[in-house]
Amino acid sequence: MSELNINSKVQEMLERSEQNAKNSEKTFVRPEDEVREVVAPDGSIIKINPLYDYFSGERPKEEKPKNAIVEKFLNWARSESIWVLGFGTGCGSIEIPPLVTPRYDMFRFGVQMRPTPRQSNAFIISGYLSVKTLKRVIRSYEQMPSPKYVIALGSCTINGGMYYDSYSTINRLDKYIPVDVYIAGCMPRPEALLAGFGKLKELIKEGKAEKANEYARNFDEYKANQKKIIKDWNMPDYNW
Amino acid sequence: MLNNFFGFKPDRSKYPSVNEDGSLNIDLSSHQYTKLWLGPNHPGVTGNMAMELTLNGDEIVEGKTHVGYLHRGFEKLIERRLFVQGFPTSIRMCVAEPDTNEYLIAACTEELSGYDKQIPDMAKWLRMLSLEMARLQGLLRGVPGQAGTYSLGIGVQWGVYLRDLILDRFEELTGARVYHMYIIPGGVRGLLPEGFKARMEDNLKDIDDFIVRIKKLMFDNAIFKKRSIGQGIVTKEMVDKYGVVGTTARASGVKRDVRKDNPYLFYDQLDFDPPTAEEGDIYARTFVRWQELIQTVDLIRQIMAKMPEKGDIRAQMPNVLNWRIPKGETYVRIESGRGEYGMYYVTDGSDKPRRVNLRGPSYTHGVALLEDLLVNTNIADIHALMVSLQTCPPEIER
Amino acid sequence: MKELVEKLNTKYALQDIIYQRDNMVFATISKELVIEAITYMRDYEGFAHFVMMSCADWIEDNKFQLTYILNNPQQRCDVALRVMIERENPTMTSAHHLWKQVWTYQREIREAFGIQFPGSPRVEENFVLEGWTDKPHMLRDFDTHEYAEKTYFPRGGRTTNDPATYMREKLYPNQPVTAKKNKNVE
Amino acid sequence: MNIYVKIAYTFLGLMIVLNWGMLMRVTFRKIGARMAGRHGVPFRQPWIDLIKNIAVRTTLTHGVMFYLGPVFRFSGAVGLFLFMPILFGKEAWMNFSFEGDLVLILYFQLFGMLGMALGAGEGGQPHSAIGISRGLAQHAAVELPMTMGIIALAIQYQTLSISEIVAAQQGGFLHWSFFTNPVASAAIMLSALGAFGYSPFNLVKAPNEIPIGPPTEYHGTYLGVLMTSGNILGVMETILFMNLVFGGATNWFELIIKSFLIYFYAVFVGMVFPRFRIEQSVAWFFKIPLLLGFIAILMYSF
Repeated sequence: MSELNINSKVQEMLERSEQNAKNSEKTFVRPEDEVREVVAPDGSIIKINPLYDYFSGERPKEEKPKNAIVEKFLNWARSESIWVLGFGTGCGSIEIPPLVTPRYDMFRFGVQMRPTPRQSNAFIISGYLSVKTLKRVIRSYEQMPSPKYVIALGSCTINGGMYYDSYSTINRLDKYIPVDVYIAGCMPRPEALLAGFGKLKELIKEGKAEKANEYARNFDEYKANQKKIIKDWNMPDYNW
Repeated sequence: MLNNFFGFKPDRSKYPSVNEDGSLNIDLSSHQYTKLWLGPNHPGVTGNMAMELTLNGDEIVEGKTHVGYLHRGFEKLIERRLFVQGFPTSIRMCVAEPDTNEYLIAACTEELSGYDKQIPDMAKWLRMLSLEMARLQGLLRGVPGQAGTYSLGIGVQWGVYLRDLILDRFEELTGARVYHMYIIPGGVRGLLPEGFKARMEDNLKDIDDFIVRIKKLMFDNAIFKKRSIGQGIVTKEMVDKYGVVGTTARASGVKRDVRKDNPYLFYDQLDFDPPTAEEGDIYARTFVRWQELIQTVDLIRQIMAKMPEKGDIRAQMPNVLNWRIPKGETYVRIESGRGEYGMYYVTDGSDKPRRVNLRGPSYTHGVALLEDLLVNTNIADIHALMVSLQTCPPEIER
Repeated sequence: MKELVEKLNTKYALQDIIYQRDNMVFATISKELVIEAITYMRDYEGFAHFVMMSCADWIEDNKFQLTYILNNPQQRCDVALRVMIERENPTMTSAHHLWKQVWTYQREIREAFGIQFPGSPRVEENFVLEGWTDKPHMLRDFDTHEYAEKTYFPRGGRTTNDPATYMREKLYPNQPVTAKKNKNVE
Repeated sequence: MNIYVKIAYTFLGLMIVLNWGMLMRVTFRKIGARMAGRHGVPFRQPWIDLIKNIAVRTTLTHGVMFYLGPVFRFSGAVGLFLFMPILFGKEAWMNFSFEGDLVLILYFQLFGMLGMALGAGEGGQPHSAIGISRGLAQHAAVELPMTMGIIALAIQYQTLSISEIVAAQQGGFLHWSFFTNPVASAAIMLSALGAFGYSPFNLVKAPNEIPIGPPTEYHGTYLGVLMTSGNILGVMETILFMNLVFGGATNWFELIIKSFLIYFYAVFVGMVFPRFRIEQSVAWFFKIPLLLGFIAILMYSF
């Protein structure tokens, strides 16, 4: 005698209630993300679910360094070659042009700008983050390959700064993504940014800049915080 | 004829076909159109802004702008701050030229409280100096930035270096590099430091040299001309239809400059003539801005020559912490580097404003005008178009 | 300027005319007549430049104030027309057909104050916010501070002082209070 | 020469070419920086970047072609190296050049681009697809005048072997094709601008239009391989033009000077000119360079 002997009627009802529960979940799916049928070039009809077919739904994994001595050398290389994602998220991005021009020339220190998250390993959050931008920041951050570092610029990323009471901007950045270096000020001078890069280099050389692993470790906590404020969560939980 | 042959432009009046309600009939599953999102993480989009493009090949058939990535709710925040607390908040509304915001909110509060007649002359001259310096630093980034959009980065490097020098002068004058908070209700915060004029003159000489060099680099450059002439045309008729202001309107042959039309401060005592052009394309806009750069350098020299040596810099004002302004409303406009920049200010008799609304030039340039100019443009020209319209997202969404 | 206001007054019955500056006048007009008035001003009086459109919330009177500011580039004067509309189910006639940029303003006001503009293009789309579920954010009874404290994670150790009392306590602790005390101190 | 010694020399040559390519690139970055008034990156930067890219921990793939794209590009670069005589008159550095290697070299120039097209297509980034279609269109436009110039040289010297073309140019600089056949040389050198991919023909990676084109999705080791092959390709292109037009090189010192100057020519033009749009770029190659190529062929046909 089998333990789970559910007759077909009950099974049907269970399925229906499951279906109902699924439907009643409030989902924010944009029209272009809905499941749809597409005619392939060869004439066959294929079904596409963009949220699951275009992205990997896999959770991030911790990637521990393997060999201590090799890692020390690699960390030196990482610290001397910091590729910054060119995403000006706030008004701090006005101080990025001075950094790449003669006065403050950050190329001297091996800091370069890259236009795509796939190739960059440092993310400058330049100032306040509105919720709408935070969503894009999370996506860009998750697309960056590990090891990755976050530099938070300005008082507004620390405790909200001038916008502590704004309905649109977040107060603390480290609740949503892990932060390696904070640079205080409104707005911080380019020299402060250069000092921040110096600090980040020290951290990398000491092997302390492992915040990508921290993100993977506390993934559920970060996700809960992110989902609390992003009301229309219409993307996969982790997108590569 | 030959030019038209190589610069092949499809006739968008024939396709895509238009539905009955006026929308375009675009079927994405027909493999004819591509949906492409440009921004917010895109080096070719000015600031933090997104564009939803429908492409046919690499020509745009429909473009929609999405703003709000920089929304901080300034207008709401100022409503719950005292008048004087609104100053540090308001100047952060647009980072490219913060001084215009300072002046606007100062002028609005002074006008509504009736102190606008008591501002000392010295303060007015200093305000003008600060505003013109702000315009200069904006243009130093903007004029070579137009060539930068076509990957001619060398001018940007020179320009941003000179902008840093102007920011040094700002630092001397106000103590801050980007957000100055120099213009306060009733006057300004300080006099010129000793030797300021000589150091400024040194920098202006460097900028004169830069102006000559940038002309050779950009305006005599065959490929720059090829890329910019005939692109993104704003016609004379479009100026009023879309609310186009500033250098963009002047490049279309509409001579409109708030400094000449409704002189504020002592602009009526200065000798200048806003440059204009007729063509209205990207080249004309950049050329007008380059002339504006020459004119701004000259205006700073004029201001420094005509300015008195000493004088009061602040009017006798009430205690700002208990400052109440009677019920009223006003709209004050000035000419920023990008065009008419105005503020609508409503007070209700309490110690906080009722409503503050900023009208930046980007609000019309960056949404309605840009969306219409995008149609039939190549994706290679989007960045150039945005920079030539001087789109500054933070002042659209505030 | 004066003649123009007279002409408009006889035509559209303006109220509360205030000459804010020599070349700037504020006046109230009824809700039904405003679109007609700005069309007339655009076509016949040379007010070709639409400066801006704004909204203020007079919660005490249960009214919204919509302001249309028009500019005459030739005469160099401005006319601002105020319209008072009810706060319950606010609806306003759309003016998007007059100038090309008006729909942007209307879209923003629809989002910020909840005023409906039937017929205006893309008016239902969000302008600056995304996934907003609370009441329209520019209303006076929406408390942004409370919302921020509730939603985001404020870092401890932040204190906010009322500048007037704080300054008095720090700088002049022994001096008696002479200035009139603020009513709206939080 | 023993085949094993030959293979050892080939590996050594590849290493030299790779390192020279990196050094040359970083030198030009520094020259560009000095024009702007900056110091620019340190000289060790490309090597550190390479190590860092290999040290990236996360690697993800979009499919088989995503792996093969960089591999194709690398084999294109190495193939270009294998069949190119590097130093004239030194058997050890002639590599595997043979009669008719000119045709093979022309093919290998396109090989890397095709590999990138497949890999970028698999990546699924729209910017990659746009970039690679621009790249292929421009490459077709570059190939045409360049091939015409090269055919004119082949007719002139009656050979399809690069070493023989170099041999014919020995004996003083007036024997270089640049002076003996200026029209064909002009066609080749003008289209060389497109082959190097500097501004005004840097449409493929166009940083502020389609960031950054085909390699948008490539990261970590993939990007390291792409960078390596890019550096090899850069040097090999200069060596090709040096062999065809400027009389080849008989020792390493001469090679370094000549390749540096040829590369400098492309960078110099790139510093002072903005970028073309794709149709303008194609039109440019189809005007003067193509005309010169035609004239060059006609001159030697009759």
